[in-house]
Amino acid sequence: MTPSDRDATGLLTRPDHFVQLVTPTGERRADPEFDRWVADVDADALSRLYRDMSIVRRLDTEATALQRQGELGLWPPLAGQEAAQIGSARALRDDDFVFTSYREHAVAWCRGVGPAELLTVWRGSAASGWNPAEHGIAVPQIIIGAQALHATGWAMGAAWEGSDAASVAYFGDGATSEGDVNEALVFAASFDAPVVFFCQNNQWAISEPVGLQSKQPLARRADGFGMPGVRVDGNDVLAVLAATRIALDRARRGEGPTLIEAVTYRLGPHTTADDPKRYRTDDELAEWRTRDPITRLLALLTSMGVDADALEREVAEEAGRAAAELRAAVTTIPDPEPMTVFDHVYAEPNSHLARQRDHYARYLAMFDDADAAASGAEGGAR
Amino acid sequence: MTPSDRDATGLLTRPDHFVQLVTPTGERRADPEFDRWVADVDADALSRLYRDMSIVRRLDTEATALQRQGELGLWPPLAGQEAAQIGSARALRDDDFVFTSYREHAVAWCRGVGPAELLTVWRGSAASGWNPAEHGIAVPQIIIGAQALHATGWAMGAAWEGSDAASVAYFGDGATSEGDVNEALVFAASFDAPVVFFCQNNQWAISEPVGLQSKQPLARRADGFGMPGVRVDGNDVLAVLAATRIALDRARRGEGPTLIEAVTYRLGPHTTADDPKRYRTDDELAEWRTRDPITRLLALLTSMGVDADALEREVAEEAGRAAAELRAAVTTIPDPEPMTVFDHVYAEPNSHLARQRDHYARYLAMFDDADAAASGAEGGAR
Amino acid sequence: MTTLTFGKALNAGLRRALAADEKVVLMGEDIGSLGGVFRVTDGLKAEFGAHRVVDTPLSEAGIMGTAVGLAYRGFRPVVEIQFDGFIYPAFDQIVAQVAKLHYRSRGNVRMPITIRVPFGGGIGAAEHHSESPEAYFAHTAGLRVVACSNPADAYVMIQQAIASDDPVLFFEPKRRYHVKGEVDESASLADAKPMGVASVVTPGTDVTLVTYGALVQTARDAAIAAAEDGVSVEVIDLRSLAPVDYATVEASVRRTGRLVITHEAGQQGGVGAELAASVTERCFEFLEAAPVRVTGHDIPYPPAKLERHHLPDLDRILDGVDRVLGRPNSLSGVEA
Amino acid sequence: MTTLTFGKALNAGLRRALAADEKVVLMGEDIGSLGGVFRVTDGLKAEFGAHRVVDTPLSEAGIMGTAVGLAYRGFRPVVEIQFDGFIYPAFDQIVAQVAKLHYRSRGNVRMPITIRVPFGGGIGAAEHHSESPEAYFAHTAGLRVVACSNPADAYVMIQQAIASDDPVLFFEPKRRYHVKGEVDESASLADAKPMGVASVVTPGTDVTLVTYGALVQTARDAAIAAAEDGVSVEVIDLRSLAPVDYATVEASVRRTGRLVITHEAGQQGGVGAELAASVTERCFEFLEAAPVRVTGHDIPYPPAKLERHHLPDLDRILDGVDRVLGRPNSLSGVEA
Ligand SMILES: Cc1ncc(C[n+]2csc(CCOP(=O)(O)OP(=O)(O)O)c2C)c(N)n1
Ligand SMILES: Cc1ncc(C[n+]2csc(CCOP(=O)(O)OP(=O)(O)O)c2C)c(N)n1
Ligand SMILES: [Mg+2]
Ligand SMILES: [Mg+2]
Repeated sequence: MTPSDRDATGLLTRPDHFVQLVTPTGERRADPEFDRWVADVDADALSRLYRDMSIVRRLDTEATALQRQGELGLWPPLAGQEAAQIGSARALRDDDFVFTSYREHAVAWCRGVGPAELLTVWRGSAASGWNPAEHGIAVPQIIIGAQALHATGWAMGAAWEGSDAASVAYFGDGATSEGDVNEALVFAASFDAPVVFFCQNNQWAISEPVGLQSKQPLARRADGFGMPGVRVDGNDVLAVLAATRIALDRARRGEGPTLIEAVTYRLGPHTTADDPKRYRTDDELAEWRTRDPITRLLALLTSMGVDADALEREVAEEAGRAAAELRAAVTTIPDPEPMTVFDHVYAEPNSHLARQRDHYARYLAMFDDADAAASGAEGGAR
Repeated sequence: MTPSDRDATGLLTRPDHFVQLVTPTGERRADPEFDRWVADVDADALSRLYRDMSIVRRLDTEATALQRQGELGLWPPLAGQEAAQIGSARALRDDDFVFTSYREHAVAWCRGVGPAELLTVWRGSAASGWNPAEHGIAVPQIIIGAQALHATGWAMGAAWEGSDAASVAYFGDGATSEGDVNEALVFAASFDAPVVFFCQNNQWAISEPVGLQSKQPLARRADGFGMPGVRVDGNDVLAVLAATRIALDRARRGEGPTLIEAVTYRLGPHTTADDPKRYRTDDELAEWRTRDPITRLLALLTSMGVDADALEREVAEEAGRAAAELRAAVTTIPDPEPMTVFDHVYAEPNSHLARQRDHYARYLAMFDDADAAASGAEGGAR
Repeated sequence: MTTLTFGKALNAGLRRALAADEKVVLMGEDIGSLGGVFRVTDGLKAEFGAHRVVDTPLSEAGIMGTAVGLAYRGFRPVVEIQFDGFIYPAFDQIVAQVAKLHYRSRGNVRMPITIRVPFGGGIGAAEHHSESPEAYFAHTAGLRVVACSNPADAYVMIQQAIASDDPVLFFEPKRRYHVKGEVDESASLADAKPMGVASVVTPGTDVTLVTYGALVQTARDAAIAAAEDGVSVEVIDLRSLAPVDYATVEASVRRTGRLVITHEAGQQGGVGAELAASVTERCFEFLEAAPVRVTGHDIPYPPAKLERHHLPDLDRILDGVDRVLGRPNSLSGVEA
Repeated sequence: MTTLTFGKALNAGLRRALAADEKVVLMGEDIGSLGGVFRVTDGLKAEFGAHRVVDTPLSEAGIMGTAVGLAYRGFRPVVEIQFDGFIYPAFDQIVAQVAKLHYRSRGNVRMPITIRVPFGGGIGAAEHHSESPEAYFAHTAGLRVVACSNPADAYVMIQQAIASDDPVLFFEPKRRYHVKGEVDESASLADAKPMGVASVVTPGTDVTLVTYGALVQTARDAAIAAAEDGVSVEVIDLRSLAPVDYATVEASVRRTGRLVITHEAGQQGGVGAELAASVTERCFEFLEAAPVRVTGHDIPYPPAKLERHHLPDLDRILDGVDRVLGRPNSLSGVEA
């Protein structure tokens, strides 16, 4: 196999090749195969991507702050992965469907998920924050890798219905070790399912380096399952956009699944409960900061003649407003009513749960009675 | 990557290449990489392999007959896969350890498992027929793919202990779709475990053709997991022997796992409960019969000047004796005593089970009492 | 009325469900060309095509996980698990996804997935082919669990399960697949008894005997034998294991004051434990004796030649009846 | 005696087990450099090396399956499942392999595998981080299931579990990891109370209150509150869920005549179901009332802000005590 081995869509089938269209210092590198997929992405479009990325980073910082202040129970920061998430999600159509893990806030944002919807689950106020059907994105998935199969099944169904919609499964480098992800590759290949497997290799699975999960570039996993694998600079939004468009195009044309490995880095902790200092060096972090996806895009825009200062200012302002909105939204999320704990376990009436619900209602009513008896006294039934 | 890309051991890392040292008509084909691994295999050694294969085929036929006659509950025939099983198992050392599926009777035979030991489980007389520690082979595994992880764990342990013993995981083409097998590849690569993954691609998983499980040669799965994959003619005992020796050598030298795909064919039904006519054609079967592993080896021996007729006669006689022994052995397998149903659930005393056991003993005793009372009358307590 | 085997009744029910709703898809290993190892899906692929009756790669988690994705897209997948013992690789997808997604999505995503499981022993099979895993699922909130015991119920209940907007574990007693019975293929689903309602299959007055699946027939036979002994046993076929139709069970126990439960699964934490505990809670004042359980032992399913020493049979059930009645029995004189 | 947190007591127990037997290996996700997300294995990799304290790839089935292979080779693997909700991908390897291999090999292969599972809720966690899956394993023949409730027990029981030749599901109440207690690090294992024996942690005469794990402390608090109300509650920490130490439980119930069981897991088919059924079988004549269960609801574990409406707490336990005593309670006047 030679480096020019590409399939009909121009997608690299040599996954060790690392596709980069914009260097860390913001230079545009020509790529004979990928360029045509982003030929329409002019300075305006790039500015919009810059805007997206800047805003989601600001939102991420704000959410982390909200967690530190006790407004959220937990937050898994996305900082560093903006290009991977925005570049891929902006390639999607409304009728496509996305199945994510827990860190893809930027993807949710692209799908139109609002601030309160986004924070609900992390605040612990409800089991989920949005209606998947409304936004074309499933509820977040914490069981590592499970969603890869869901995306595959959805795509199989879409194809059977004759639709040209596609699904995307987002998962991490660690997830590639779970059976579910591998089985998803098997099923997707077998049924030519229109699904894009989008792996954000952010180098770490909590404290475990990607080298513990695999000795090969993860994209190389694809070939053995019978699909193209492509490895892109996940901090290069243009390369990510191109790769995702290529993969989606393949999917829509009935050519089946693609595995994309977006090589990126988690700049923050795994979640707000994590302390990355225990397992990685400051040097490593510093090194990755030089490959920041946002500054590189701004550099590219500057080189294209865009007034970077103005853009930066403008977007910073907008991001500030979005952050304020997020902060405001968190307090609008209603605390759940006690009895809602029983809602939605089943879609149909269930005699056992109805009885249990009734008993708990009676239990709670005791306190009301007691409260009433004590005319407003603190505490419970006793 | 070019066709001459080979790793240090001379193992092909281009898994689409189909290694064959003996053609279906019995011609020896030179292979610059593999030949030296079987340089010692002279006519005598080949005759012994011929003997092995002929005997296990005869035993397999006999076991099928025993099942038809009601002596066994079930039998999964190995016919057609003799070269794959004998060629690989004869490469092993005594201190290696084998984890098989349910069809590897020839492997068990090579490990010194006796006829009664072999049939016990298929007769339904006991949960297993042999002591794994005694023969270096685990109890058969019916849960598809589970044993691949066991072999990997065993190999990790062997390496940690500083031993140069290796393990082999046998599984089928269908098994490659199960999460467990893929996870085994992940773990084995990650820990450089001295394990050989030996996949017998016999073209079918019950009624499902291998094409439903994978669009690629299965050996090609290896590379993405970070290990060499090799595809051999599984009906060519010499090629199988060579490939397994190469893989074992790699393992012993601490270079980690290898995936071998032995391309072969199940000539018989999936099990004695199966009717392959429902899902495959006579033509396909006829085609594969021309690639029979045993006749090809006899042809090779003939071309080497061995008196094939004499060998055939001699081995047929021996096989006949082995079959008679098998038939005799089946009736020596004791029917289990009722109360043994409780044996070996736990290694240590268990109060709950002891009580349940006691209650059942009392229950059974009622019948003895009743029998005694009726002085030998048929039937139970009532 | 047609006379059909259990297996053919299921086949007829599946055919009707496939015809009634194009969102119904069957998935599983060997269910297409082969028609399933028990032939329950025989002919359905030929009739409805490879996108409605889908042979899948060999992976239970894969089947279940893709079924979840299909449900996300509005399909009603009917999944076949080839044998009871092969459901465990799919356990995570069942308990963490199928069972929970309606709750986790606040009712926005429905999981109308039917999981067909041939279950139980008595067929002299190899390891992992005779399991009774129903208690795992009955303990899992978000699932419904049913077991059918005869062709007529099988035909109706499989359609009800598929029509249910909740996920249903559908247990089929494999050793009864060849039993024949009358099936009314013309009856409308709307008139059928809901699958959540239990059936009193043998009326009686002295002892309530509750069971499901393959043991329903054994229990009925036991009731006949007991009657010869002057004991009137009421046999209830539970049909739904989660939720349980306690109205029917309670009404019976209030009359009889005595409850025997029998199932093939082990005793410890089996479905019978919940039944005994719940009935005791609800009917304590009516109970003349502690509920008695006649179950498989708490052992891995034994080899074929020992399975008759594991599975409850007519004699063991009658011994249980004797125990609940305080008549001479295997534990007479034993300290509780 | 040293004062240690629950987590540090486990750490000390693991250290001692690692030092005592070189065949003991710890395996899990993030247990090495990070010392586990709860720091239970903190420092052990540095002390014993990467072949004794093994960070594994991210796959629970992988961990469990390789542990089986290690056991085949004579190792005693101690597996950490990071959170309760992540045990299900390993379910097949646990129930079909770990639990059964001793039986399937006729005693020739031992599976001395300890499976550590931080379990239960009350920490305001995200989905899948607060599960109580113990009943699944208590229903599985071939496994032993224990839960510890305090640092002293944790220290001893983890060593006992590792020393056991049977596989042990070892449940650690994660919300108690930071609770401190006295631990006797010098005591010999041989003198310690066997892990199969229950503890009467608060003696009493009116009601027997049985629980395990995190709720032991809540139950003790409830006993104190009840005492103020003139009710004497005997609290039993079950410690072993399979097998259950019925000798201790029965002795208590025979004295009190009244049993309350509480656990975080759902009621339907929970460990409490078996306890209620078994105690009823064994002590029917002594029971003044039906055993009462105070459990989590039969729902998926709810979001953090609702968990206090799911988990049994002091008030709910006291209401259960009132129910079993026939004192005014939440269900007063409700038809059973
Ligand atoms: C089945 C399962 N096992 C373990 C965990 C605990 N866990 C949460 S995140 C994580 C690491 C995931 O790493 P990766 O897939 O690389 O995604 P990332 O967090 O880097 O985005 C682990 C082990 C889990 N959520 N699910
Ligand atoms: C987990 C699991 N699922 C399903 C089965 C049922 N089953 C038994 S053999 C088999 C096909 C296996 O095919 P393959 O792996 O190619 O091995 P072969 O039988 O061809 O040797 C299936 C589906 C099983 N034993 N275990
Ligand atoms: Mg990662
Ligand atoms: Mg096969």
